[in-house]
Parts: sequence; structure tokens; C-alpha cells
Amino acid sequence: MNKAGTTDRIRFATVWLGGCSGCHMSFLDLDERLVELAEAAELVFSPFVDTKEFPEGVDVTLVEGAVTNRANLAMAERVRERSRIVVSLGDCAVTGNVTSLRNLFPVEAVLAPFRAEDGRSGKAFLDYTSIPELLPRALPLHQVIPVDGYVPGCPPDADRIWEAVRALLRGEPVALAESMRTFG
Amino acid sequence: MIPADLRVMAEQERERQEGFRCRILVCAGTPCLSAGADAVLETLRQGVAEGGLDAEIEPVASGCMGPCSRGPLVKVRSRGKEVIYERVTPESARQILFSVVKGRKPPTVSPLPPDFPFLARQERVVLANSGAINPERIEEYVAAGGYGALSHALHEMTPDDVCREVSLSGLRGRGGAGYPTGVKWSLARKAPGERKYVVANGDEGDPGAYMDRSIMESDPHRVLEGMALAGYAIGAEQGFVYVRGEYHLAGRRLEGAIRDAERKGLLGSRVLGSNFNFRIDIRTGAGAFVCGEETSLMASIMGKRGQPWNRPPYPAQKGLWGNPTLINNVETFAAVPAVVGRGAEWFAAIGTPKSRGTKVYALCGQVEIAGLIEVPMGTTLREVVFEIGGGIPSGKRFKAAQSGGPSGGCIPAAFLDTPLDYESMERLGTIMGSGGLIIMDETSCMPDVASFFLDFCRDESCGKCAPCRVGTVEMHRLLRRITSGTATMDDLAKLEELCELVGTTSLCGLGMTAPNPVLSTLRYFRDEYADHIRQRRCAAGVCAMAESPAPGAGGEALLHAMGVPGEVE
Amino acid sequence: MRHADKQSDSSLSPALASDPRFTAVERTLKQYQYRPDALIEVLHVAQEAFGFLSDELMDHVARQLKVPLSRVYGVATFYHFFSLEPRGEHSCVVCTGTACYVKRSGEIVKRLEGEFDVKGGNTTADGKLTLSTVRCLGSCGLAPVVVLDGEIAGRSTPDSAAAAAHRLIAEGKPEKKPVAERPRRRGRRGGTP
Amino acid sequence: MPVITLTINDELVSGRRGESLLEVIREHGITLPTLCHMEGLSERGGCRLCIVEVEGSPRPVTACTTTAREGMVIRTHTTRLIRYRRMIVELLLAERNHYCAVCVSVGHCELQNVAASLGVDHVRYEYLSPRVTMDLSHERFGMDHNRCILCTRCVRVCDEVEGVRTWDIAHRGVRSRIIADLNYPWGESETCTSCGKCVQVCPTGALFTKGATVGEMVKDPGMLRRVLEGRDRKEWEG
Repeated sequence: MNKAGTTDRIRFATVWLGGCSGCHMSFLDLDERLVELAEAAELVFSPFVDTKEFPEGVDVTLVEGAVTNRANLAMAERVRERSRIVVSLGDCAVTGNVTSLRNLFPVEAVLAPFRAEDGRSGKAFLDYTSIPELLPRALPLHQVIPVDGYVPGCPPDADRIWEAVRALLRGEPVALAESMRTFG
Repeated sequence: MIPADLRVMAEQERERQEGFRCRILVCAGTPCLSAGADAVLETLRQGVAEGGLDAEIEPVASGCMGPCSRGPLVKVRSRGKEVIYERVTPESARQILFSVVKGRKPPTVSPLPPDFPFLARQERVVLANSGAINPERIEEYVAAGGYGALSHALHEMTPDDVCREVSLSGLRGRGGAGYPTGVKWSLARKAPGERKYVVANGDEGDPGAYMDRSIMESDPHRVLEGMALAGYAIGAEQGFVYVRGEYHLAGRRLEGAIRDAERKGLLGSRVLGSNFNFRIDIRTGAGAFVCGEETSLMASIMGKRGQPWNRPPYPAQKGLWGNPTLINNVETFAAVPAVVGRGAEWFAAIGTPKSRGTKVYALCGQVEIAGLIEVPMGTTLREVVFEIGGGIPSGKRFKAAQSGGPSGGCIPAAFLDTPLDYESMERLGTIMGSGGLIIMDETSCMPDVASFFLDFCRDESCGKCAPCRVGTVEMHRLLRRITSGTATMDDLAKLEELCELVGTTSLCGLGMTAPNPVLSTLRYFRDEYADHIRQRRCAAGVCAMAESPAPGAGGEALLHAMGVPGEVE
Repeated sequence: MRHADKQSDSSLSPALASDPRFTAVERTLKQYQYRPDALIEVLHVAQEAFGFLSDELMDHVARQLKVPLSRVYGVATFYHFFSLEPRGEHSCVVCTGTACYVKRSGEIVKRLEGEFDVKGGNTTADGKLTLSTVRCLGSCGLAPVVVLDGEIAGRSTPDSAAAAAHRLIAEGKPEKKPVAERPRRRGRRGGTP
Repeated sequence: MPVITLTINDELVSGRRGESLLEVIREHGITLPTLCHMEGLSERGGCRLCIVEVEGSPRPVTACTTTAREGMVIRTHTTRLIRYRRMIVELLLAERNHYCAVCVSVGHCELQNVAASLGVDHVRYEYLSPRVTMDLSHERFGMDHNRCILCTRCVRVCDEVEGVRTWDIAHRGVRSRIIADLNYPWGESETCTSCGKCVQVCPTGALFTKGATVGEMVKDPGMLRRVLEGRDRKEWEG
């Protein structure tokens, strides 16, 4: 067994953009397979670990969620710059999915209810200045940066994720079986 | 009416015309009318009436004379001599009339020189009567030899003879694809079926083309005669002219022509005393480019959404109401009376070995003299643009000629000496099409032109098949990314792949040819595309480029991600 | 329910039945012997007479020709010529065919859209003007072309088109005048000596 | 019935005269994706997924609309055909708002299955995100235009089997929409018999039974066959 920090493990990251974190929950459903993963990979960045900055020299990054605001956009670019392989994890990253339901309306219309003033306090319901600016449209990851593999599903179940991760650990491209690549 | 009556009618009309000292023809085609031709005609009529010159001078509203950008045009014809005046106003018309009466030259108006290349370099077969007769008087068409070919065919030729003559002439479809007309006729002739139909396709939807409109406006009987010959040849008793909805004048003139021809026994029952019956009805298009496609056109004639159906079966086997149907373009039918009347050999001697006869072009865009011309097949583009069209205005350079409308492509300056015929144009990646020739100078941007055509196709796609319905929209979006400076080279690759898909898998001709303007501009002007993408620069100054993003801060990706604002809905 | 009160055959309201414009529609129906394939010709006449196709008109035509309602609606919306909404008092049509396009008719559309605060294909809020575009009127020799209430104005510019549209609304009818003379260059090639 | 022989993917196979290429191909166990085709309805040739290469033909033809002829040489799975099919499905997915995760037909959707079988794991084209509506005016059924792929099975089954033609397509191109009567709300349609056949033949979640939750909307593919066979054999007489 390898010890943490040894160099023959791959540098592995997961990123959470505009999504519900369901894909990450599903990732946790890998259960005992997580142990196997930990033997082969070092988790260098993830909502599960306390790292502030996306590190340099990452081998594989799984990205959950659509690119829906400026912060997502900057993160996606940084992920691409610093990762050898980027994989879209789940329908939001792959298709935009629920996050992009708002694309049917202009951003202003989407935000209007939040900007409206609360009758009692006279303040807006939401302080829009404190959250990152929404992009005009929420986009699938591959429409923003080049993506190397896709794991569709909402969320993709653990078996799918494992299938993809195993291929990546072997240094092979993600190639899911037909039953594992449905949207939804 | 029997053939002898036809001869009498022609004789009487010729005598009537020769009785005038002079006939003044005013072009009453749409372009000249919108330039004020009716005021000119009115002035002439008034002048003649006031001067009591009714017996000597006849002002006539004629069809199109050709150089439309120089209208209103007036042609003075006396004792076999002709002079043409351009840009005539009511004032100058008065001068012209005065000069005719006095037998002098008008003081300040000069006619076009007799060797004016725009007119002198043409060879008019289909347009022989355009601008020479009053399209609203059947007598004038007959006096010019009209219905002679029909009369000859009905009494001296079998239907097979007519088919053979058309085959031997080498006439090919003037609507776009250039399918041999004789073969089409023979197929329709041989197809089993009690009822058969003849359809003239006058749904000239190509932007920048108006040959068919002009023919229908200027010489409607020629189209009717061609259709009647086709009806006789294939054994049909009913014809339809499908006229584009926008062409009010053409529709009106055809309607009048059909009425007159029926009254004189040149259409209807027992045509010219023979056993042949032939009726023609008009169907009016309602604004759908796809109806230029044969199967869509037939759906439209039957009162349905103009959506195509999969071929085979071809219209010649199973067309209108399931019956064999012969569909030809208006210009094709208009060539038939000349083919049958003057013989296949005569016709075949014009043009090139594989593309015979003449072709009418609508020459427009950035060219000195825009208008309608007819030249032998194989005339070079250079002759057309620089000799006939007078070159490019304002000292600019010729960049490309766009032919075939949204289904066609462009011919760049390097190929100016290409002979305009079906094969040569296909080799260059474009098509003859219906004959629109749009001349572009360096102020035209090629990706922008491609985007223009894709916008058109996207709008005109009927929606029946998925590749065309969605593919044209995605192609247009990619092109707009390019012309707005937000595309990547990857987008260009995607665009080319979509071109292949839409061109190969679409159901009908609209989709199959929709990528042509892109492929053709890419073939000759790839640098311009790359320039738009890499340098974010439009050399022609047409495209408004998105502002260069601030360095870092996700600018490039953002620009790309946003693309151009959507516009569906 | 919207149509619960309708009789199956005489769905016509007295107002429409007695409308003088309606006789043209009836005449055409008869002329084509109520054949279903006459649908487009009938709709042409109805549109010409009424300016647009109302539900009631389409309903009537469907019953008379014995074609399904959905087909009438499908046909009426397939073709650009038919309008299911009343049009403005005046119309301004800008040709965006190829010849007009290369001579920058797009700029005319933009200018008019801005000038009258209306998107192409729509009618101004006051119902005065419908602005639309058309793919080639076949008057390419006069490009770029604008049509105001049926009168063609050739060699238009954004300025001339905007001015003409304003005049049209103010005066109530299009002016008929010869196309503005293009500056003529004498000599060198073609033209008058 | 006269038998014809043709070559499919280098194998000599036989079919009956008058059969379509699609029928012959499927009878020989070759899977060919289709979306607008449905046994018992007229062929449309609109989705273009069943394109095959026919030797001597300059471009692929749709198997559903092509009659099998003696001596034809057919290829069903060349590299380019597979690529084209994938692209067409991508275009269909980009055209409307196919949010599988929240669609009543997830798991039972022909578009979803065809996409998976063709290996479409992402869509390279810009999503058009049209703003389209849902029609819930009918008491039993619903129409969600977001999921419609314009295959017109509903139009055809209504016209050809039920004999009503409540449905048709309005507008054209990418703006095409399925409409009832004169674009009336479905529930106010004068002609709809509420037979529900359109719902059963719809390949996606565009037409659905109300009250079905996500993933519950199972269609009955045998319904049409039963109706047509019953009609042919006049099972309801005497």
C-alpha cells in the first residue's frame, strides 16, 4: 500500500461549480471503493478537503455543475490550465441541466424577484452585490473549456463514476457502456 | 381558331403596326415602373392625344428592355430603326416625342449609342420579345411569330416528335440543376396515368434573381405556349403556373394572357382546331422559398404546407394527386417555342457542347449597369461583368460573383475567364442556378455573405427533416460567432462538419444545397475566415467585431461562451 | 369552452356574414367549387380582403372546404404571406435580398427599427406602421429597395427611408415619384455620351 | 409473395417484394435507430436516423422510405453514417429543452435511448433554449413542447388511425410547433376525442398522461399494433 504523499499516486481533484452537489454525494457512494481510489490517487482539491487554492499540476479533475457565474468561469479556466485531464461529472456539467433551466429567461428576469424589496424591511430580499455576477446563460463545461471525458447522469450513480474513475486511473479515456451514458 | 386564322391575325397586326410612323415603347416592367415609367407613358399618351397624332404615333407599354438600373427606358421604333433612351423623365419624354414629330434630335436628351454593349452583346432567344411587344396584347405576340410553334406541332408533329425535338436541342432545366429537359419530358410521356399535369415553376425565390418574373411580365404568352407544347408532348390536359406571391404584375399579366388565349382558341378545348385540349390555371405562392423545390411546390398547389416528400417517386411518376407531373422552370418553358419553332439544330448550335442555347442572367450588385441579360452558354464571366455590365462602379475591384442564390456559391476574381455553363460552374463549386449573378467588390465580406445566406436558409427551412431544421440554425450561429469575432478555429471545424451533415443527409434540395455558400466562400476566401477568428478583423469593414476582452479574467472564454445573442423565438 | 355555443355548420357570426369584404371570400370558395386544394387561394383572397386571417375566418374556410382546422392553421402559418394579426395602418417593407443586402439594406432596417421603435415583422404600438422585411422583390437593379404601402422606392438610404416613412404616416398615402437620380458619371464606360 | 435478394453489410439476405429497406434490415436483426418511424403509420423520412448507403446512390437514403429492390447493395453502419446519426441526435437535443432529469419520460424515452445507443455523451452544439410552453388544458393529458422533436407521430396517428387530425404542425423550420385545431388549448379542441393514441405513440415526454411522476410515464408500444390488427380482422364486428 502506498502512503499518502508518495509520488506514484496521481494528483486527483473534484470541483463543484453551478450544481446541487448531488454528484459529489453520489461520489461518496463509492463507499469502500473510495479506499481503493485513495490508494491510487491523492485528493489535492475538493469540496471534501480544506484547500483554498486549486493547485498546479493536477492529473485528473472531475467537475460537477454548469458554468453559471463569473466565479465558475474563472474556476473552470484555472482547472483547465492546471489539470492534465478534465472530466465533466453529471448532467449539469455535461448539458447544463437544471442549472440552465434559467436560460429560457434573461438574467434580469431571473433576478427580479430577488431584487424586489421586502415590504417590511424596505431592503432587497437578496444582496446581489455579495454573490458572483451571473453569466447571461448557464453553460455546459465543454462550451467554456476543452473537456476530455463525460459522465452523464443526474446524478451519475456510483457505478458510473467508478467505471469512469477506474479508466482514468488506468490512464485510459472515459468510455462508458451504453446503459451508463444516459442523460437524466 | 385554326392555323390559317393565326396567320391572318399575325398579318393584320403587322399591318397595323406598320401603319404607324413610329411606335414609342416604354418599359413597363417592375423596376422601370417603380422608377416612374407610368408617368412617362402617360406623358407620351397625352402628348400624342393633344397633338392629334393618334394615327401616326403609338405609345406602347412593353416588357423589360434589360438595363433595369438605367430605367425608365424608352425605345423609339420607326421604319425599322430603333433608338433607346435611358432614365427618361416626363420632361425628357416630351422632348423625345417632339423630336420624333419634327424628325430632329432632341436637344438635351441623347439616346444610347447603337453599339451600347449592354444591349449589343446579348443574344436574345427567350427574351426576344421582351421590351419589343406589348405583353398585354396577344396580337403582338402572334405578330412576332407567337403560337406558330404550337400550331406547327399540333398539325405536323406527333407528341413523340416534340419530345425528340426537345431532347435533340440539348435544352437543360433553367431552374438550377440543369437536368436534360428532353429526358424529363420523355419520362413524363412514358409514365402510365390517365391524367397528367404540366407545371411551370415561377416561384423564383432566390434573392437576387428575377429572370422568371421578367419573362412572365414581358412575354407571358411565350410561357403559355411552351406549356401547351409540353402538354401536347406528354399527354396532359391541365397545366398550372405557380407564380411567386410577390409577383403581382406577373400574375396579372399571365391571367390576362390565359384569358386572351382561351378566347382566341389557343388554349382550352380543341386548341387551334386540333383534338388537343389544354387548360392552364394560376396558383399563387404565399412566401416560401422551399416551394421552388418540385415536391414542395406540388404540395403547395394541392393546398398544403409546402413540405417536400422523399424521392423517389419522382414527380414524373407520381406528382399532383398521384398523377405523372412534368415540372419545368418558367425560363425552360419560355425556350421551348423557339426550340420547336426554329428547330433543335438551330438551338443546339448556340452555346457549348454540353450546355446548349442561351441563358438569362439577372446581373446586379456592385456593377455599373444592373439588369437582365441573355447570352449564349459559355460566355465568360469577364465578358458579362466588364463588357456587358460595364465593370465595377467607383473604381473598385471585382471580388467575386455569387451565382445560384442560397444554393450556389461564388466565383472569385481568379476565375473571371470561366465560361458560364453548367459544368464549368460546378467545377468551381457553384451552380448555374436560376441565373442570379450578384457582383461583389472589396466592400463585401465573404463570411458575412455566407452568414446572410444561412440566415435565409434557416428562415426558409420547412422543418420537416432534422438536419436542415436544426443544422442550418447552428450553422448560422457559428457564422455569426465568426462575423462577430467570438469564434475559435474549433468552431470553424464544427461549421465544416455541419456543412457535410446538412448537405448529405437533408431530405430535399434546400437542405442539400444550404451549405454551398459556406463551402464555396471557404474554398476561395478561407483567409478571411481565419482573419475574423484569429485577428478579429474584417477587412471589408462590414462586420462589427466584439471588443477585445481584457487580458485574464476569463475574457476569452467568456466571449466565446456567450457567442452571439440567441434569436430563436 | 370557447366554441361550445357553435353550430357545426353555420359557425359564422352575423357580423362576418354581412361584412361586404366577405363576398370576395365566398366568391372564391364557389369559384373553386369548395375543393380542399383551393385552400391557399382562398386564404389569399381572405387575407387581401380583411388584411389578416382571424380565427373565425379560418374556421369558416375550414368548414367550407372540409379540411381539418389544424391543417388550415398549419398552412396559414407556414407561408410568410399570411398574417394572423391585424397589420398596421401603413406598411413599410425593406428588401433584404442579396443585391439589396450587398448594398447595405440592413442599415436601413436598423435605422427604421430605431426610428419607430419597432422590431422588423412587427407593428408600432400606435398601430400606424408595420415594418417588415422581404427576401428579394426582384427589383435588384434599383437596390436597395424599400416599399411603402406598395410603392417601391429604389436606391434608398437609411435617411431617405426614414423620411419617407414619416411622410407616409403624416400624409396618409405614399408619394409617387421617380427614383432619386444617382449621381451620373459621364464618359469612360457605357451610359450617355 | 415474391422474394428478392439483396446484400446488406456484405451478407446476402432475402426480403419480400414491396418491403421497405428498414423492414428488411430489421428482419435480419440489424439495429437501425429511428424516431419518426412507427409501424402502422405512414413513413415520414424526417428524422433521417435510418440513413443507409446504397451502392450507386450519390448520397445516403432513408431506409424507411426506400423500397427494397432486387440486387441492392446496402451498408448500414459505415463510419460516416454512425457519425451523421450521432450529429443528428446532438442537433435534436440542442433544439429544445430536453432536461432528462426532470422529464416524465426519463428512462422510457426513445430519444434518450437512441442518444445513449449512439454514444452521445455530450452535445457539441449551442443549446437553442427556445422559450416554449406546456399545454395542461386537457383534463387527462399534457403537452410539453420542450420535449417535442417534431416526429409527427401524433399528427399521423390522429389523422390516419383515429381519423380526426386534431394535431398538425404550425409555422416552419425551427419555429415549428405541434398545434391542436386553430392553435386552441388542447382541452378546448373541438375535434379531439381524448382517445390518447397520440400520447402512446409519442417517443419522448412531449405528450404524457397527467399525474404520472418523473420516470413513470411508460408508453404502450403495442397499442397501435393491437388497434390496427383488430381493425383489419374486424374483431369488433358481430
